[in-house]
Amino acid sequence: MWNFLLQRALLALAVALATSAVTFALLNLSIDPAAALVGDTDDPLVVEQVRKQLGLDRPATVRYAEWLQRLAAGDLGESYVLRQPVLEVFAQHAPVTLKLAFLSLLVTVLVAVPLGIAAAARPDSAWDRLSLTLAAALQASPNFWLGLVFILFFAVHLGWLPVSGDQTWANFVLPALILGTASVPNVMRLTRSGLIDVLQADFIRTARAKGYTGWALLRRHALRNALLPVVGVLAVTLGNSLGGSMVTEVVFAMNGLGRLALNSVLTGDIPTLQMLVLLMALVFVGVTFMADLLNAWLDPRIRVN
Amino acid sequence: MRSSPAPGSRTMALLDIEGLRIDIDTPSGSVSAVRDLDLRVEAGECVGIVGESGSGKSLTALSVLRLLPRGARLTATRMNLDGEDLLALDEAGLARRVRGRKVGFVFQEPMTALNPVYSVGRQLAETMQLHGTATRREAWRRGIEMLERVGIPDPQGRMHAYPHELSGGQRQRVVIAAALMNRPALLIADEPTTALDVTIQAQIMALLADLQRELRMGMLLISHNLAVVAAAADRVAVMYAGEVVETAPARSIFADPRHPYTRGLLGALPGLDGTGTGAVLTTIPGVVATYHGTPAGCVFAERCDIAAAPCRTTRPPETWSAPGHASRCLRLDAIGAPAAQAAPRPERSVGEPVLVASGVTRTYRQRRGGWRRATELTALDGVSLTVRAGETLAIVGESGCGKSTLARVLLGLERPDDGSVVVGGEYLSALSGPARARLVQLVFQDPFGSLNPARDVHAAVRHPLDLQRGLDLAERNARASEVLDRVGLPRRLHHAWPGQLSGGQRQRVAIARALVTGPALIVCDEPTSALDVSVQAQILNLLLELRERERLSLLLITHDLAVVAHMADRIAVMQQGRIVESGDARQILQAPRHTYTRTLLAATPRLPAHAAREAQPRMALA
Amino acid sequence: MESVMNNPAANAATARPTAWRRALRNRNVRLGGGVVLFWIVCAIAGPWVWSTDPFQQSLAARMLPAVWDARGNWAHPLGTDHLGRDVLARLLHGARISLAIGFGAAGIGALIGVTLGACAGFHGGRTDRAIGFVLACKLAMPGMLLAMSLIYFLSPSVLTVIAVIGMLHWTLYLIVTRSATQRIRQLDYVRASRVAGASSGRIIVSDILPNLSSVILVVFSFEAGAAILAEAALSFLGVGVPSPNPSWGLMIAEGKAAMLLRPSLVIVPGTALFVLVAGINMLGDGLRDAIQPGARE
Amino acid sequence: MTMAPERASAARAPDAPLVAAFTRELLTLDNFNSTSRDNEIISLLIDDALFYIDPQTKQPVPLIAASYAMPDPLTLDVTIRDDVTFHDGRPVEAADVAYTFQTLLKPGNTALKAGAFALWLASVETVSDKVVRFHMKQPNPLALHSLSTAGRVVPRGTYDDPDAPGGINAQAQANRMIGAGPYRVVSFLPGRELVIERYDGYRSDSPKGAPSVARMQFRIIPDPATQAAEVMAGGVHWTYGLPTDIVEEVASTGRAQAMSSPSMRIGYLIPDAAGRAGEHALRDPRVREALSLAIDRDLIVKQLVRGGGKPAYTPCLPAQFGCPQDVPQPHYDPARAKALLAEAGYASGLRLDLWASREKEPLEAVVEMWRSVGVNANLRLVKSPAMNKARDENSLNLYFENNGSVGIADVGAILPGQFGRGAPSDWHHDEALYPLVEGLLQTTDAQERLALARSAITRINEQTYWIPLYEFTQNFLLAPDLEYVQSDDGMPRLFLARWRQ
Ligand SMILES: Nc1ncnc2c1ncn2[C@@H]1O[C@H](COP(=O)(O)OP(=O)(O)OP(=O)(O)O)[C@@H](O)[C@H]1O
Ligand SMILES: Nc1ncnc2c1ncn2[C@@H]1O[C@H](COP(=O)(O)OP(=O)(O)OP(=O)(O)O)[C@@H](O)[C@H]1O
Ligand SMILES: [Mg+2]
Ligand SMILES: [Mg+2]
Repeated sequence: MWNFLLQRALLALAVALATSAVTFALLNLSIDPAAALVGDTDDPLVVEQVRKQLGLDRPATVRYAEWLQRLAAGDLGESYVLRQPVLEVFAQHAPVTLKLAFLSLLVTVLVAVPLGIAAAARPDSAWDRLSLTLAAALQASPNFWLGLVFILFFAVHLGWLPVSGDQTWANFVLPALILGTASVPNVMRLTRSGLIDVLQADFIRTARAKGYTGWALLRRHALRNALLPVVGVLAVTLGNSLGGSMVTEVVFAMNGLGRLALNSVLTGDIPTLQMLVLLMALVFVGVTFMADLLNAWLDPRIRVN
Repeated sequence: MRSSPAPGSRTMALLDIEGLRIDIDTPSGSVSAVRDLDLRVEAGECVGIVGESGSGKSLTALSVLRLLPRGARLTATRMNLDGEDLLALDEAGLARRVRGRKVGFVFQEPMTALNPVYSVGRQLAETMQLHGTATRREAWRRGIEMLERVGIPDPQGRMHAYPHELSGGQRQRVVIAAALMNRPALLIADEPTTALDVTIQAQIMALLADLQRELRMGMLLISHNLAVVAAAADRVAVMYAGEVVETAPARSIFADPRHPYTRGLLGALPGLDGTGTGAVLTTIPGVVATYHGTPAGCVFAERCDIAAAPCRTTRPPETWSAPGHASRCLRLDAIGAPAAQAAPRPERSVGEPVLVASGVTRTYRQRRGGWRRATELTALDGVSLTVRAGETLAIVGESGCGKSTLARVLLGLERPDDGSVVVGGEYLSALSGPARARLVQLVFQDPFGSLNPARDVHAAVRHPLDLQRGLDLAERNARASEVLDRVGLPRRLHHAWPGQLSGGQRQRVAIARALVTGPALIVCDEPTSALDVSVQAQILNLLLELRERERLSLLLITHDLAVVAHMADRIAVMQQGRIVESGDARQILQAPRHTYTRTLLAATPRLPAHAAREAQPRMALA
Repeated sequence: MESVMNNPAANAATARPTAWRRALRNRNVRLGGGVVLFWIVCAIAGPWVWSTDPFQQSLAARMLPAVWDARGNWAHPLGTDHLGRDVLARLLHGARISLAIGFGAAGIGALIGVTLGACAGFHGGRTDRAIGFVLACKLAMPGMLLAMSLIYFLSPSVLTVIAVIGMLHWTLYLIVTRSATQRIRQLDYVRASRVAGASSGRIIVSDILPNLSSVILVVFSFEAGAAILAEAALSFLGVGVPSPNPSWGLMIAEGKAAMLLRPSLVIVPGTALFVLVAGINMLGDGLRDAIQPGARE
Repeated sequence: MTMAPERASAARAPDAPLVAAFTRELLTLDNFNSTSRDNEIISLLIDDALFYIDPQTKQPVPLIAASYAMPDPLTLDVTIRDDVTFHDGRPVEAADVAYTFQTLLKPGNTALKAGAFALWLASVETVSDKVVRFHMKQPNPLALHSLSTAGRVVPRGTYDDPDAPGGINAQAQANRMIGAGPYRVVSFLPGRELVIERYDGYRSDSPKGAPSVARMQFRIIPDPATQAAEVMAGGVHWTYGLPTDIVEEVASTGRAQAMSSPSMRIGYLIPDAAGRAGEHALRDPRVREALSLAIDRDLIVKQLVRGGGKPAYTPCLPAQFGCPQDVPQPHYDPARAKALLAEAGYASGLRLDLWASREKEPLEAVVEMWRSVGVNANLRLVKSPAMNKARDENSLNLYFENNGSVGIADVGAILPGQFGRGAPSDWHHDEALYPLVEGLLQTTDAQERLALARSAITRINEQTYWIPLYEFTQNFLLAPDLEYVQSDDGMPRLFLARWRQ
């Protein structure tokens, strides 16, 4: 077990370092942070000031080496833009995204799993078709577009919910719906096909021969098996939505990590991006690890190792 | 199936089915899977159903619990269980009153019949809790009791085990225990031992027989293995293409088969005594047909060698040849005495060694994740053997003893850690892939996995030649066609896709593919264990014929001692990676020295002629 | 046991009754395939039939309404956009670009994912672990962020966008191919090829990949839909297909500014996108349903 | 989309808070250390500078200053008022003013605007309690303008930090701003939200007038469509910089007022006349002129820019001092453009990459207009960091740029910065032009400056170093009951907003 944990931790670290190196290289190749940071002017004096302020006059490799060195000491650096330690920046932006991610996960689970089960319980029934159609429809609607339509309808037209922001829980309703429904199609399909597969398994026939039918059969014998792969996909979804809610956060003017990431790209805020990528990778590995644990708890076959 | 021709004398049977008909909607139309079937099982009686694959055995069994596949429609004039009308029960009623309660069911695949994510204990206890026949605690206690009864060591501890922690035989025991939790009146066992080793098969069959007698259950035993049914059943029904063609007390059906189909099945079985080595087996040509709608005549007419014109237009009525012995055949009069097996072929000469393996050792390192030390598993431990030109060497042994590993090493698919393999005078390890392919080839167990679905038959057979250098396409094509002719695959199938072939046909293609490079040795890993007896006979005949004609050497790996007895010149018995006994086939079969060999022989079921139970029949017929 | 045999030898053995024929009977496959085919025909033939230049601006005639509006006319059946370009012409031309993006990106993704997945699945061991690491890195990385930096770095063009989206959409292929390869690798026909003397590369190419084609096609159909949407999202963030190329995603992003005044500017390309992606997904759903059960036959 | 009629809203209380939206993050409150237009807006609210640009005359008038005198061209004496206080109640004194500018001039100061002051200011000292003396390095005609737009005053000691390099911490006031303007900071979360409230100690006779709205909140809403939706839903009352299409359509619902004004921001293309990116057709003045002549600016402005936009034909705005319009101008003439291209040897066409980071639609129109004279241009729309990198690495040869002259109505605010030696936008390398544009910042004589500007602009237009396009429009969306006036210098003065009663 400890071995396993250690192995996972090392993997997380390796993934995090590799991704941060790629990010660093890509960003330095594609933009000039100093020119990005000055904002509305291209006055060379100002650009020079920025270079001096941030030490950007040194070669990228040296800066990356320095970053690694400081990382080893536990220092993730300071944002070029916000001039705060990036960890503080992270702490300011993380709560919004965390809330958003969990709420949208909730939406996904509450919508996708029951739909998938209903669809699989009677393949080719009206329910099944409805679910598949809904999945296709959701999958085919661009997120930002759906976001604007929701805003216009629920916030402007009906006035039920605030348009944008992240101050109250009400602010999270629409974005969580949008973000959550985005992964509904995948999760629903997976639940459906997983359950259909399981329902064809031999042990289901055994259970039916014992006298199980209907809901009891699903609940007591099929669901756990069918949900095993869903857990993994949900973990990936969660891991991604923690870093990937860029579009939603922009549309709803929420100050989360996605927005932070986008702004950091736009402003060449490399330390912040480095931190984001590093932490996201750790979070991702962490979340998938938890999914593995959950799966191990659900599935005795995995428990052995 | 009426147990007596006199309709008036009907007694209350445990299971009484009359006029069963099952149709299945498929994309290509409605398939008539079971027709006009009558079946009775008395309390305490064991009825066996035999027949080739696809003849409707499983559907018949499943219809009792109405667990038919989607799209299947069931009709029957009568379907009573223990006095209760099953046809009047709806799904919920069946689930509540019949399934798992009055009827227990044991399925074929022990590996997948248990839910992998729940403990054995839970899966045992739930049967009682579901039906409210016991409290949680009582159910648990009974679970332990049943585990003990089916012979699982440490039943208390095993209640907490998960299916993957049990061996196949143990799992099948758990499935049986689960089926018996509520003391059902009827136990239905569909191929309960097909997936198991012979030794374990013997144990399970003995267990079922004991339990049946002890609990005075009725039992419906389904198997394609005639010997298994012969050993356990009181009465036997032979099914063919959805109909019962013959039904009789177990003894008389083997001693005096009436229907040509039954006779064909029996004739196709190789004998175990080793005397028949090399004899040609009788075969039933063709495969089971599928009917859309009711056939006009006899369902077997297509494959019957004594069929006459009326057979194709008139449905044969049930004819009683003896009390309790009925068959459906218009030409009973044309049937003579059961065809005696042809005389054994003359002794054959063997030549130079084509394969010499010496001291072959192979160990597997099993990583257990993380940095834990890898454990070593010695799959082959200093195996030495020789195969001579024209000779057939059989390797027998229990599952996991290393037979397949040995085959892989001999084929050069895997390098031994130690020891050497010389084929045709050359070290295997020094040969290139194509060069090796000209010396050794192989035929597999699973005909469905052995052909690439993306290649047609001709391309599959040509493929090994494509990898050889120096043959142009025309030559390769010609050679492939020629080999396909030699294995007797009809020309119209030369460009068929594997999905369109039957198992026997596939196996022919696989043999053709092995022959195409003209190898000196063919390794056959369980070449017939996935096939029906009639098809097995065809394949065995083909192998024998090729062996004679081309002076092929065969290395035959199999569980089935009857096949071994039929084919092998010499036998090597393996246990735990070692060869524990080897020598002349006849000698080993008649006077085995090693205990393991003896166990193996004892476990192999035989037809009544050889069976001990023949002496003391325990049939109770009405 | 020799499983369900429908007297196979009896049918004439000419065509290949594999999953494909079953797929063609599937309702979703027909409907989805019909939609995709419709758009392919539109993309190929549309610009000839409706020959208005999709790039021709007419600033004086910008944002004309579509014909169903009282002020619309047949010169521009779907109206004009913010630069006075004909929306119908752009929609038809955009079908080419969107389809090119969908199929191109899904193809590139397939190339990367299938290659990696087949290698990982076939060789196992160290190769598998190395590729698993690459996969973990890819999954852990915010895709949009990568896309943006890549598109900055490479110069933006339709090809770049296709390449970048392709480079971001290969994980599903990898996962699917890897596990399918692991399964097929165990099958006897692979062993038979080995015995016949085939090398690993040859086995992957001629034994494994042909049998993965159906699974890959299913993933392909989903990824094609996803790629078209990804382009729309990139356009929204301003790094999608460079104008004036009329991709549907770009048309939506551009029309968004006038969403209230001329909802058709968003609704028309939005509907086209929706119908195409829904069609592609339906096709994928259908293919999967048709191919999955009894994958062996 | 149909909208419900506006929900009946009770008349707003006079001191109801005003919510304003910005598109980009507000990262600091310290205008010395920012170049963003949003910070100029905020700074006008929370800071008072020595001078203030009068929205009517566009000329500097004293704000903290009571009066000023220039004993000689290199000396400026500013007398400050005695009734101005910082938000913490302390009076603003000469020592605070001197401290502010001395700190900016310290060599180690990394504040973004420090360098600009160091260009013309030599030193600053107090002469008395109320008088500060500025010593200039050279005569600066725009000295008072600079002291208006960037001349705010901070309390003594604000930036002192013994731990920081050079003893100055340029970030000291990023989050906690003590200003002397009409509003004071209540709370600030960088990148998220700023809340300010009316400063009760603000003098009533300020040229800025007495603030009316009691409290203002600034939110960041990146997406224009979301901003528009917020305005319609009543969650935001003031927003600027939205595209004309959005502004018009929202206004047409009756849920907001639209307003457009000139912006004093000019958009233009810079061709690589000097060959910084290597030999190219654009080196040929005829090609550059052809490109300029092929653009129908009137059409673009009338159809696309709209609002307060105007076509531009000079590298400066007519509203600016020293920007004559009677110089040769590139008026739309596609026939001549074609002829010039043919003359230059490009009769069969020419391929170009046009880089830009904004103004997509007008530039697409430009590209289309070029297409009709045989120039095949590919619009490369990237974010500005990517474009700036390409520009600084000389890997582009035609790009779109814009300049707002910091709201200063004088060509000195644009020409030297754009055409001076070593400027990033110097793609002409014309030795004859440098003295002309640099002279604009070295002489205070108005006539001389006019002459310099005319020569410079003539030269630029003749050589087509720039392809001026148009003046931007400044669009606003306002709550229906918000009264707000916008001056035509493009600088939003939010303290002028008030609720309509
Ligand atoms: N789900 C199904 N769909 C269509 N046809 C089916 C299905 N299940 C069974 N059949 C048909 O019913 C016939 C009888 O099948 P059944 O499974 O009862 O045979 P069996 O005798 O048990 O064979 P085996 O020995 O292979 O188990 C087969 O020929 C097959 O064509
Ligand atoms: N690749 C492998 N890695 C690790 N262990 C293996 C491997 N292949 C086989 N073994 C182990 O080697 C032993 C021998 O296996 P092998 O497949 O040769 O048995 P077998 O006699 O063919 O059994 P069966 O009759 O079930 O086919 C088994 O214990 C098996 O678990
Ligand atoms: Mg069966
Ligand atoms: Mg084996």
